[in-house]
Formats: sequence, structure tokens, C-alpha cells
Amino acid sequence: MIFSILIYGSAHNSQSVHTAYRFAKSLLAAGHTLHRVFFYGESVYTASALCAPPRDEQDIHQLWKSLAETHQLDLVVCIAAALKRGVIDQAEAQRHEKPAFNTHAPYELSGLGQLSEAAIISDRLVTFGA
Amino acid sequence: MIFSILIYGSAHNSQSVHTAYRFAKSLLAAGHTLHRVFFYGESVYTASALCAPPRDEQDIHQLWKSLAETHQLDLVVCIAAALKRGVIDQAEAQRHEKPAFNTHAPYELSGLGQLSEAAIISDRLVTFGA
Amino acid sequence: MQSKSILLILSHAPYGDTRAKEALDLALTAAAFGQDVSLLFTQDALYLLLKSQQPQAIEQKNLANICSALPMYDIDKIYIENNTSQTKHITAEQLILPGVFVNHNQIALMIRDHDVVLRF
Amino acid sequence: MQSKSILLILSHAPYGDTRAKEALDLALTAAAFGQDVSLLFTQDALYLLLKSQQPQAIEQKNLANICSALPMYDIDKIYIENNTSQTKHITAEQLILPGVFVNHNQIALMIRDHDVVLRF
Amino acid sequence: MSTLHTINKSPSDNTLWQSCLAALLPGDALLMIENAAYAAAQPSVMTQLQEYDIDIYLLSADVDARGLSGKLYTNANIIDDQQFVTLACQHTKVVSWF
Amino acid sequence: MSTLHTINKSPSDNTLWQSCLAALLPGDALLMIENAAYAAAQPSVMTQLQEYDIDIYLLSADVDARGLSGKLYTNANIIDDQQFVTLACQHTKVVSWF
Repeated sequence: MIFSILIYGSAHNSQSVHTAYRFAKSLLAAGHTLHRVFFYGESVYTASALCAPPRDEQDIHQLWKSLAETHQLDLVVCIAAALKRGVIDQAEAQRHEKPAFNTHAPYELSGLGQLSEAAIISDRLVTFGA
Repeated sequence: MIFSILIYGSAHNSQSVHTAYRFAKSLLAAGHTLHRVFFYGESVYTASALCAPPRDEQDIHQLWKSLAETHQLDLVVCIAAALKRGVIDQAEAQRHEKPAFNTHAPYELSGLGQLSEAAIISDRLVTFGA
Repeated sequence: MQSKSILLILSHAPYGDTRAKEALDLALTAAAFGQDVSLLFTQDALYLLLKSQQPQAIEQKNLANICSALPMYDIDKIYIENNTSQTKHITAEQLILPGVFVNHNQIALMIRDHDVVLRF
Repeated sequence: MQSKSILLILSHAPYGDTRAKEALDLALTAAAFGQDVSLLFTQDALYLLLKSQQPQAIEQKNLANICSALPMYDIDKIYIENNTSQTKHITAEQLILPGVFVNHNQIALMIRDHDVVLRF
Repeated sequence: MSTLHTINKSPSDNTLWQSCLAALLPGDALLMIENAAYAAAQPSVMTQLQEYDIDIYLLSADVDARGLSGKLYTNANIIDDQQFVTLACQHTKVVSWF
Repeated sequence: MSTLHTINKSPSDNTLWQSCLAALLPGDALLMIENAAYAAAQPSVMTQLQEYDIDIYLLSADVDARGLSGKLYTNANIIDDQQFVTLACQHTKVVSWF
């Protein structure tokens, strides 16, 4: 079955990004397809590579990154939600004349159309909320 | 009268950082002292210089920065809350071996002790919540 | 590309957080992508539709303006939770957009009958 | 440095968000700075004190352990909202920390009588 | 020895509102900010507030933003940001409900 | 044509819970995740749920994290993440209440 996941909860102030991660791992283990993971709202902070959690706490940025690299996942971060929150890749940093950037592959900035497309393509779109 | 402000609401998903800003402007205009502004929880994202809001929307990072520069305000960002969320200055970027940083003066990373001190020094500690 | 029927349920008030605005952005995008979008205003989301909003006082975009433009973006299936409007003493005349008033039973059936249901 | 009496009111459950944890961090810091800290557990914050929490299953720190260590950090003024424990059917034996049960009236007076009151 | 309480959520957050109301003492003041401004447009909430011997305030920016003037079921004082600061000075502390 | 509903807030978010309950149809399933696990430890909420002709589930990781096993007032099925995926497949869609 083809799944897509929409994450809306805050990356570092909500359990939902982690619950979504466990759900993704489980559906992949069961042999299903994960068409896309779409980060919207406060979940876009997941894509920031600058987070430095304490050693004894999980690194949700790294967990998603590793899972994506292992399974060639499509991690799409809503570009409008990301830019206003300061989650920015190299290309957008140049465009907006920012001195640095904090996200890169496998996280990819793109539009809400990617979520619409995922809703159509997938048999199930599962949301993990704020 | 000596005020301090504690901000706990999300920088880009809550009205509270902006309400706090208006309160700060008003108390300064009335001749009171603003001893410290302490950013805690999700409000620490205010300190990120990489946010690129649409042209017709407010830039809350810039609003606080300008106010701080005009009035020599002490803008303290809780270092523990900031590091786990990827809000990081040059010194911490080096310590944690991160390739970039996204905050600098007048925003200053420091510990929760700065909030305790503010609570003691100030006649009023006003919280703007999540 | 095939089309699916999408029901977007809004439940939060404007301005206190970005939830209502981000849900509206999603609705506009889905409609632009040719999806069959229905919008249901429940709970505090009914406040999105109040006339005379002036959010420039708090430096935010006017979400009532976005709502009133929904039909121009081919979103004309607008539903309003009946129970909410009664609790909040809001009448149809106070709203910037006409909508079909629905009760809890009808909402349950709408959720059943749409392909995708997202609640914000 | 002079000392003030600080009342920290906790109202949120652990793990769903970081609010409870950040409030506890603040309590520990204030106590370390010699402040006179009182902690009041209301609403869902009562769940912080439940025995047998095993948050490693969701990769989070055990907040009950932090709570049980509060007296070691000189935080021994622990209060629990009476009404909450009744609503949630939680008895004193189920809690990892003893506390003084207080009703709404007593809470209102506690808020009045402390120099600084922060609610998380 | 009176307290200025601020609250920033609509009455849909019933748990928050009940906690706040239970903490009010005679002589206190309640300032409804941000989404709490919607409370002033709900008759049931304003009726409940009348039972308390407190002063009630609204921030004009929040009332205007939400299109609530003319829809208020209260004679609460509508104040500006400067008066918010004055209120904070007049009470011995500020407690925020959020 | 049945729906899997997930809900992730404790019953203190009464507005959310009432909206979710009103949307349940016979044959649907309700999975209480994250802080919604606390609902299973509250008799009044579980009694209310019994009126619905639906299946009720809890995620074991959330129950264990919160120390709730042995304190549940329900015979809800306690499932793991794999079974969550299975449930999502068995129902024609998933609706999330948060």
C-alpha cells in the first residue's frame, strides 16, 4: 500500500514528529511504500541541521535523515513555512542574502503542491498533528 | 519601575512574542526600566537571523533587535532551549562543531539563572505565554 | 492526474497562532491543483468569517479577506458547524461568506464520504 | 542577592510537549540560585508524579525521576490540586512524591501570597 | 496586594479558563489578551465573570483585529498598550494564564 | 468505508474530544496516541466511549511511557507500532484529531 505522512507538530515541542518517525519505520518494515513525508507548520524545524540536543536526548533531525537515506525517502519541507521560520537551504540563503543556511539533503524545500500531489497518489495520508 | 519580560510562546506560531514587543515598547515609552527580556521554550526561535518572512509580514526578529539596539536592552535566550532547537551563536557552533550559526548580538545565549536573577531584581516580571 | 475529494476541517481562531492561516493556504493550493475541496468551519474557526477584522493593529494579514476570496479560487463548498454558531451567538448576517449550516450528524457523514479529511 | 518567594504552577502532562520539563528545569535553577520555590501540581501536571513511567519507549527523559529528586534540590514545598486528583482518580499512594493537597481557595491565596507566580 | 491576571486563549480552552477563574480574588483584575478577546463576545462566559468582584479589561488591538467591537457582551474596559503597563504597575504582580 | 480516528491530546482538551466523539460512526476505530493515552485512565471518559459502536486502541509505547498500565479503566486493545500500520490499512482513511 502507498502511504504518505503529513507532520504538523513542533519539531522540538511535541511528540508528534517522533510518533510519525516510528510509524514510518513500521510501515517500511511491513513492506509498504512511503511516497512522501511532508513537514508543515512548526514541524519544519526538524530540517535544521544546527540543532544540538543533549547527549542523552534523541536527535530527531538525525533520525529522519538516517531513515531517509536508508530508504531513499522524499522528505519535503514546506518552503513558505520554512522560510518565515528561518529554515533555509543554500539556494534560498543566496536568494534572500542570508549569511548562512541550516538545511540540506535529504531534506528538500518545496511547495504545498507536493502535499496535494501526495494526497492524490497515496492510498493513505496520515497526519501527525501539533 | 523595573520590569522584566519572560516570553514563552512560539516565535512564529503565536501572537505572544509580538504582544510582548508592544508591551516592552509601551513601558519604555512610559519611562520605566526594562531590566531583561528572557526568551524561553519555543520563543527562542525569535533569535534566528535566518528567518525570511514575506515582504508584507512582520519580521519579529528584526523588531526586537531594533528595539534592543535603540534602548540597550538585554535580550537573553535560554541556552539549553536554544541549542536543542538549533538556535546557535558562533561560539556554540564551534563547540558543537556545526558548520554555521544563526544568532548574534544583541541576542545572547545564557542560562536560566538569568531569569531567576531577573525575577529578583525586577519589580514586575511579566510572562507572555505560549 | 486523478482527483480526490478533500475535506478540510478548520477548528482554530485566526491570529492567536498560524494554524488557521496555514490551513487556508493548503486549501487554496489544493484547489489550484484541481482538487475537489470542501471547507468546514467548526469551533473557533467560525471567527475567521467575522466581518470587520482589522489585524493591522497586531501586524498580521487579514484572514477574513482570504476567506471572502475563496469562491474566486473555485472553493465554493463552504460548510459551517451549526452548533458552534449557536454557542457563539453568531448569525449568518455577521459572516463575510455564505455557507451551508450542518449539524454533528451531517459532519460525521461528510467525514465518511470524502476521500481525504484533514483537520486543522 | 535578596530572595523572593516563587510559586511555580505546573498544569501540563509530561511527554506530549516540553512544557512540563522546561518548568521543572526552571524550578531546579531557581532553587539552585537560593530562591524560595514552591511547586504546585494542577490539572494534567499531576501525571508528572505517577509511578512506573517508562518514557524510554518514546525516547524521552523520565520526568518522574526529576520530580522524585526535587527534595534533594531543596524543593520540598510540594502542593497538589485536590480537585484534580479526584477527577483523575489518582490517590496519594500512586504518586512518587508526597505533597500537600490544596483546594481552589487555598490556591488563590497561595497566588496572592507569593512574590512571583509563574504558571506553565 | 492585588493581582493582575492576563489570559490569552479563547474560552474553548475550558480547562485554562476554569483554572484562571478559580484563582481570582476580590480586587484582582483580569485582562483578556490575544484570542481571549473572543470571550467578551460570548454571553455565557461574561455572565459567569459577573459573579466575581474584579475589574475586567480588553486590549483594543486584539478586539479590533478580530472584528469584535459591536459584538461584546460586556462593559469591560477597552485599553491600549500604555494602559496595560499602567495596570501592571498598579497591581503587585502579574500572573499569566496561557 | 470505515475511518480510523487518531487523537493525541488528553481529555483536558474537552473541545477536541467532543468534536472527535461527535464524528464517530459505527464501525469506526479510535486510536488514542501520545497524551490521549491519559484518557484511558479516566473512568468518566471511558464510560462515555462505551456508548459508541467502535473499536478502541492504545499505543503500548505511550501507555508505558506514562506509567498507565494497571491504571486503565478500559479493555481497549493495546497495540504496537506495526499494528498501528495494519489498522491504517484496514480502514479506508485516517483522520487525525490534534
